[in-house]
Amino acid sequence: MLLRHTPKEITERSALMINPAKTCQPIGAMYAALGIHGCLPHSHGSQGCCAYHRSTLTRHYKEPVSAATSSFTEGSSVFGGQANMLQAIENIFAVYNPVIIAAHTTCLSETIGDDLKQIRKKAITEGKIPEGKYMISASTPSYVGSHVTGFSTMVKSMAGLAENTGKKNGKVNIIPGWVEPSDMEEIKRLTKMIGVKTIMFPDTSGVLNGPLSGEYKMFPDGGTTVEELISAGDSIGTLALGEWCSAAAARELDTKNKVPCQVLDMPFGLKATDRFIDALRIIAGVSVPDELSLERGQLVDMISDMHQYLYHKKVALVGDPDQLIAMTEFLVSIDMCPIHIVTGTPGKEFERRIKEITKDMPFAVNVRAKGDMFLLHQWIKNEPVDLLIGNTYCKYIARDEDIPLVRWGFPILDRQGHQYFPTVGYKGALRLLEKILGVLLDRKDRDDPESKFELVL
Amino acid sequence: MLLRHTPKEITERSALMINPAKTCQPIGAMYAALGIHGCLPHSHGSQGCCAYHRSTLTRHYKEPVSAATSSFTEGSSVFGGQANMLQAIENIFAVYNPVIIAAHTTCLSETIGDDLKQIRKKAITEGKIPEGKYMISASTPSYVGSHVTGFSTMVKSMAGLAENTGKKNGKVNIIPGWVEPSDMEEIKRLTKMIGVKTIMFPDTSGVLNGPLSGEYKMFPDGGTTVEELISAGDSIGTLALGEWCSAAAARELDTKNKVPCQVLDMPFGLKATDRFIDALRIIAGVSVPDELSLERGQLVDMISDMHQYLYHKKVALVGDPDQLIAMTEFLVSIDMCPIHIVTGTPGKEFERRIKEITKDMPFAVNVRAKGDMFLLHQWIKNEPVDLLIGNTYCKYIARDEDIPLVRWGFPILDRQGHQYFPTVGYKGALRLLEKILGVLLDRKDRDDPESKFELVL
Amino acid sequence: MATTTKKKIVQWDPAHVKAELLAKYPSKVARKRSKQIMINEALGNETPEIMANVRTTPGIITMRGCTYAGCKGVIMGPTRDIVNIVHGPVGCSFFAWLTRRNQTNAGTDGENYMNYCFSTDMQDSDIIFGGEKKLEKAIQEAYDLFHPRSIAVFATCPVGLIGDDIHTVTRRMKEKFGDCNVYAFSCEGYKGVSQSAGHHIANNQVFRHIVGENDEEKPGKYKINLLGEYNIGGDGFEIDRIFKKCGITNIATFSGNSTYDQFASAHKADLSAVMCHRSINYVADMLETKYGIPWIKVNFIGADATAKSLRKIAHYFGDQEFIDRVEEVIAEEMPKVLAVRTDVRTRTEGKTAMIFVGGSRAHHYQELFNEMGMRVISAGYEFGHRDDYEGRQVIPDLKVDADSRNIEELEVEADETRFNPRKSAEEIKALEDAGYKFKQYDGLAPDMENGTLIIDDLNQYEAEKLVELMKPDIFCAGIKEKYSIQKLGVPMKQLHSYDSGGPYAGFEGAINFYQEIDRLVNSKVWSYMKAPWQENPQLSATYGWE
Amino acid sequence: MATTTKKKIVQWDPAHVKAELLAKYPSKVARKRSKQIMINEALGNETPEIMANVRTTPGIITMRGCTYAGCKGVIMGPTRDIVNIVHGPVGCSFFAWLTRRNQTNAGTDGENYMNYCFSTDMQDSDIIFGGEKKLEKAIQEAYDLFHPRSIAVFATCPVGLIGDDIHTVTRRMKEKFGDCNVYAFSCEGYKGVSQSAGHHIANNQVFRHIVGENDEEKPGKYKINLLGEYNIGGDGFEIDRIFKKCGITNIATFSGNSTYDQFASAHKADLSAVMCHRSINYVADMLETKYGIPWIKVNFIGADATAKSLRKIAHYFGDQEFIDRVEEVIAEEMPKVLAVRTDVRTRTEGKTAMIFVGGSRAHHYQELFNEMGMRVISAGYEFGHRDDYEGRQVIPDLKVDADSRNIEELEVEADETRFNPRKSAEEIKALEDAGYKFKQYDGLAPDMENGTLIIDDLNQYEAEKLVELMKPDIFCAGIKEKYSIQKLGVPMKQLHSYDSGGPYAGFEGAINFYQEIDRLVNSKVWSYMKAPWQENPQLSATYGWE
Repeated sequence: MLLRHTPKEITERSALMINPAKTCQPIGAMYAALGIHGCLPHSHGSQGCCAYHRSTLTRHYKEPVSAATSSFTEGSSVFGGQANMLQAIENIFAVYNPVIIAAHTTCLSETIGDDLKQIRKKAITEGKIPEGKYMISASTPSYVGSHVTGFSTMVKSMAGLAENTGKKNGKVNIIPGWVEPSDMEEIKRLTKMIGVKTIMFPDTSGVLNGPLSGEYKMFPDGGTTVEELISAGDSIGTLALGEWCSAAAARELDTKNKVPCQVLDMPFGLKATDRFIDALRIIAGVSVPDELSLERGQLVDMISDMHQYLYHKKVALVGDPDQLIAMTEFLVSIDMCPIHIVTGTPGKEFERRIKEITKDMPFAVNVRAKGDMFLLHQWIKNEPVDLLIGNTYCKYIARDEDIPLVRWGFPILDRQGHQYFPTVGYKGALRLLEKILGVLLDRKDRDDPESKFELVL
Repeated sequence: MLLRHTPKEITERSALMINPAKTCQPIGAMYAALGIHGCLPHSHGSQGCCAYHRSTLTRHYKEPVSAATSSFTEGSSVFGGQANMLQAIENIFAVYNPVIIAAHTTCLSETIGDDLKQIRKKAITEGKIPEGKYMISASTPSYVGSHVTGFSTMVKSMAGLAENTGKKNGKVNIIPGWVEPSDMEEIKRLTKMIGVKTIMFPDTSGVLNGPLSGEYKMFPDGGTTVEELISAGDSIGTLALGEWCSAAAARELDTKNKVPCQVLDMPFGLKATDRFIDALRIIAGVSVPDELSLERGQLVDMISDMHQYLYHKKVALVGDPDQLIAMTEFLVSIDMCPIHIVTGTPGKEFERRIKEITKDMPFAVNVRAKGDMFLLHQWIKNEPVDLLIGNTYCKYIARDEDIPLVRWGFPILDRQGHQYFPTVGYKGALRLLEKILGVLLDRKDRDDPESKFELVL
Repeated sequence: MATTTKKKIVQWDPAHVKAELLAKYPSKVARKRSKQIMINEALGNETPEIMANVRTTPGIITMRGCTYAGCKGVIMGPTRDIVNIVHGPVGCSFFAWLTRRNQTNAGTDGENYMNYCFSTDMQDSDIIFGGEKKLEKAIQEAYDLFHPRSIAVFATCPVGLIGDDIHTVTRRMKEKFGDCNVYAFSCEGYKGVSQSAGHHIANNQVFRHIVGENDEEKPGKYKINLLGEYNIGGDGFEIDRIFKKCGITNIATFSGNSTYDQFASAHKADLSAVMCHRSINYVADMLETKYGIPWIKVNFIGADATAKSLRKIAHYFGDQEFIDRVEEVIAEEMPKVLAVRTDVRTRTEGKTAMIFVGGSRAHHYQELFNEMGMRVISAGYEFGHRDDYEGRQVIPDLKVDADSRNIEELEVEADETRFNPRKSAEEIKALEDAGYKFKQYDGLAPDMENGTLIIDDLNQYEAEKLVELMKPDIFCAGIKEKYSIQKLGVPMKQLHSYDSGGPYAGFEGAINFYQEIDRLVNSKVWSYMKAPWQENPQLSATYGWE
Repeated sequence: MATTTKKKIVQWDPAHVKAELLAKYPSKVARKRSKQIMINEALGNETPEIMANVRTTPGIITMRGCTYAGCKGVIMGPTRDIVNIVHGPVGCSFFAWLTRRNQTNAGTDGENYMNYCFSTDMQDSDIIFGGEKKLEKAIQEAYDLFHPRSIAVFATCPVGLIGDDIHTVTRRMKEKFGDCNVYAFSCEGYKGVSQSAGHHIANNQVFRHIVGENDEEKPGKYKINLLGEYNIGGDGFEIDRIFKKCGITNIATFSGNSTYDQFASAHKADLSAVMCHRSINYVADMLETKYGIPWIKVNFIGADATAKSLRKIAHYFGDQEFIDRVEEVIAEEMPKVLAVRTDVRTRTEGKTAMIFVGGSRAHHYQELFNEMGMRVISAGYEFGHRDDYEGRQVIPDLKVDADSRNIEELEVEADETRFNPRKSAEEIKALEDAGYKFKQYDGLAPDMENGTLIIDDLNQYEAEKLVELMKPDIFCAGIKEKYSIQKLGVPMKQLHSYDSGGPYAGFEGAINFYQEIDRLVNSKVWSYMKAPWQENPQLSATYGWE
């Protein structure tokens, strides 16, 4: 057994986290920052943070991930990191010449009380930020919230760039939340189909799913431009996808720039996508193109065609709140039964949403915010499931307990596809269905007795 | 064992085919016919043929497949099926009112010498084919060629509708060959991206991947219109994808309508897609949009990222000639080694192409046209492979020999996705890569000793 | 409980529905179809006449298959240790390859050719110069590779037309091999009007070439044959489980998961129990005529029907000990069945169904729907004959037409050495006087409500209309019909191959079926037909920004 | 063969390359970097001086990690039976979770915590009110759940800043448990200038808290410790295979696939063999000072180097029988190595490589490339010190700066009871006179060609420039660098975690490495960079219709 020391019997733990279902804020801030065109993320702390975040994002995307660090030394930890940060700003613009630096703090710089906003002001007055270049910052102490919080905070800082010219731009801001580059591309395809002009931020498509063409672009072609971020203040409204990932930025635009917003679930699965599309067409005042209704119908068709393999199958889920809420709704909507659901990100509201979505399920649900994968594993040992959905770390549970696994979430370190094929929208839901059915039917083909081995499924 | 009676020792067989790698012409003709908008395929033979073809296509697509039959009786087999056919034509237009009937023969009607062209003439003179309605026919004796031949023959009959007005329409005819509806959709996306106006036939997209919406359209919205088929005679050129599936129709247009043609391999994999796109942009006289070069670059990127899991892996392939030629080239191009390759469709040229593509491979290749899956299985027993690619029937070999299987080809009766997600083009190749890597890495995760179990792949 | 649903009033006017079905047809077609669409007025045994087992009209999209399908696919397909070589172009064999879900297990002898597909893959040269040589070679190659107990050859359309003498070839090979029984079936697709002719051709040859070949005594106290059970989705496995529990020895199943030897020993049984009346009743007759084995109609579809059939078998043998054992088994099995039934019924009560399959399934499955409190509002057979609708009493006056004339009827007589009436005339009479019914089948009509529609050889156009007009909660037919029905938002259950489910026979089967139908009629997916913007297309004036 | 390649003339002017690398920097940065970029002129032992082990300039995208990574990730991570609790916010523990490919097997005792990740998941309240209570509780919870032999605690940045006294907490818990050794590492990320400080902190604590804890005699005739081998991709498994074959007993590996007890018994070995000089040479010194165990530098990367190292170990012990056995093993292993080498060399001869990793790997792996006939044209360390470049002779004049000052240096002296010089001064001298070298390491520079570039703490910008200017056939570094290099069309091999391969140590490892490099430099994919329309954009006039 890979996780040979995990006992079935569950004992309460209040201090020791084992096999976390979350990581810390800064990596979220870094991922978000990569969604701005020409942006160099900067980690204000020791070298290690930056190295770890870059490594993890690189393993997840198999793409280069550039980010700078303040390279704190013991000295700077005592006397403050301002000098390092100012030096970094100077070197970054001299050597890498980004359009914008998106800096975030770490537990280190937060603990010693460094204030990036103030340092930025100093840099500006000292002329360390060249004409037409930008810097934004986010306070992302690792000991608060999770990687999701860090993402949300950095996205909120992007909203900070928004300005009001007094003239509306007729566009809708879309804040997609922490989804894959392929998902962001898909959201753009959908909005384009419906005919809504949008400003989407962040946008990592074209940044973290780049080509191999013999040239290395430190700043790839993709990403939301600073101009778009500035213009976001003139948009007619904002659709924020995901309370945890995107609501803060949307509300910032609402209060700061008077851009009204609506917070929706992330468009994973049939119903959440329905709500997203319906919201879009109402904003745009257009009718949904048949082409899109067709994609929806194809999804419904596949659900009906394969329903017998999904019906009342038990599922264990681990991931981040916004994603899990939408996924849980999707699974319930296709008559599957998500019975164990864990996120590492704190928030009671999460448990409330999940309980509400699963209330009519034939089985009771175990749900835990601020849980860990050790607990999830113990739940599974006590009530086995037919399917496990989560990040790569789930493979250790999947192999020990012999459970089919669909990799979904962050990080995925051992499979490819998430960069290129979306799971949002109707087509994305089709892909999720294909993956779920794939592992369930592979298992059936593996385990059926020879006399019941099926040609047609 | 599922195939418990298959011996490792190979003995030559000249009369008994076991576990065929092909089926008969009529089903190909029926599938092709479904790619015409408003078309009702018609099987001129006994009821059984039609029932079998509809059932198989239905199981493959999980969609309704309508087709009529002449319902031969013993009497008609003796006295000829003309009366049945004429009656059928009358009833079909009365009850189902299609735009066009695409009739094909069977071994029965061919053996007794029924001539559909002549029957069609008679129907016209007798006014059984209403104004503005059409009928085409194909001679598809089951005892010649294979389902591929039947497909090709019916597509050629479509070309028969083409007319010359003397004025070119500025379009390019694209004959995609026997690919999935999703593939045809993808080919349209690619041509549109490049900016080439096309007439593609047949086109089963929107026909065999329809929505579930509460209404049943016997004739779905998709398919090439008869008007387009007629206009194909005015096109500036024809690109035929696949020598076996599409060349005949292309050459028919060339000789009959003086529309020049070029026969390319089916665009599966990097190189074949390169040739297809290059041909298109040259015809259109445009430069390829960066968007498409990006898709290509993403494919190359993923090949390089995951190359270590592909390198020198042995593969067994079974399917149809055009598909296998392109797939073999793709596998060789990513440093995999297809060592056993079988098609059921006759044609020495197939073996020549395969040998040429695999000539620099580190292992010798076993290739057989007019082979069967029994032989493939025996080859595998004698030289095991790391991967098997083929239709659903391969699962019996895969389970017995414990080989990872990627389902690709026709028919796929036990998995979903082929209707919705293309495998042609660069994105399609990405999907193929994802699937190949998926099964190879699942196997690695299953078999690695615990001490070598990998988090990051 | 079933009665309560019976009381419900039918919501539509059957005459109107019938008229609607016929409206669009050319008059000639309409005339014919009107005879095949019967508004049920069954009262006891008087049933109005229906036209059945007649040609399908060319061009009308039928559910039917061909004679080859009935012979190779249905009857011989399920037999596991015979190498079935299809003589013809590759298609016929390919399409019948593993597509019917008739399950087999290799058993102790380890013989199982179920997963293989054998064909002579006829080429044009064979059509021109004849295929006998190739067939002979193919048989030889099969023999050399597998040394099977038996090899069967099936003719496809061209074989009959070019005149290959497959019976001579097979006889010659049988003699040559000595240890392998080889025989052929002239089941060309163009024969007859449906699969039904194929069943007949298959069963005749089985009776002629195999039955009676093994005279070894078989152990067992209560020995029966189970006729017309094809082990779709494991039905036969469940029935055998129950038989075993009851102490019944099943000598031969025709033909689910059967072996050559089972057929060869069928004459050793003391009773023939007939499931699918359509496909095999004549074999039951022949077994009685030639060997003196009486037969009864049984039905293991439906838990109550299963109990009834078991009792009927027990009473035939008459031993109190056996009768008691059967009662014990029923008492043991029924509680879990009833538990599930009661639960499921809360969700299925009063819902409506349509069944268009087979043979006998369109009749048998009404048992299960009734057990769930569901009403079958229309039904019919794909390849039934009048007696399957109206009962065996009509058999004498069935007319033989051009299509049925050439389907061989075996002439059998009592076997000189082996005829042995299992019950004396007196015993038979005594049982009958006590209300016991031998070789009786009343057909489907009497079991259906008045005013329901009974339709023979339903076609795609009529199916769609029926669903539109009568809006059933579930529709049962075959794979070809499945998705056109479901596109209308009505769940469709295959009752040929069961889609992916089963077994549905016996007690376990009833539970499976209840749950499967519950799943289908209550799946959330049927509520997703329309998108929000389709349900209310108008744009809400006040768009709810936060 | 290696010599032949040595002869080749370098294609570029190193001074020009160096100038190019510095051109874009602000003058302050340029000044500093120019001291860390050395044009090699190594002749024997005179090497020009390089600046190393100094701070990375803020804002310059470095390959380096932090002290915590060096302590927890590199040194303690590979030990399988110690529960490693990271005290801090969740990230530090999460990111070090299974990402280094240091393999372990649970062995007979079945203890293996490698796949687990333990964290105190510090929250803001802990930062404000202190985290000692939570740490104590976490240790208790770990003990109650697993009852491990030992629990280690690692400090992350905030811990030092808020002043949690982790050493007191661990001491208290150790005393409380009695049967579980608990200790802590003050490896806050901001300490030192790279992972190197973390190695030091880790090794000091291992030496202080574990080494010498178990005085049981260990069986074995030729007992050694293997220092600085981390079993990446199974390197240690391969080395142990060879040791076993030679009859060498490996008492303790620091720290690949190691156990608590191995560390505790390290003082029972008779020789310390040092692989990674950088991360552990000081432990070798301490083992000698305190217990009298001499040490030698070895290298098992490269088949020839492996043979050389085995002979060196054999000669230390001096038994002819042992020396012969080692020769047998080498004779047994080399043929397959040479067979593969010869084949692969036909495709790799003359190709060029760059290596920027580690510690010592940037040096060791040159052995393997040389064996393949490949030339290393530029190399450097990520966290090396001057002695790793120039040799141990420079150690005395290394300056201690603000960053290194606070990295503890243990003061050790001979253990009163257990100090036991394994060789007498005379024996040592005799060996040395015979050319035997104890605790000697000459560094990387002497082994590199003149005119090659040796660069310390290479950063992303310089890496890209180097590849542009010198166009190597392969580049070796870590995961962060992998894809930016490959985007340029140059294959990139990770030599920290080996990507997915390994083992590369020993004889089997050499074969694996030859084949892996062969695969990388000869993969077809590098020829696909450009599409046909990019290779010849002009439209061919005559479009080839058939």
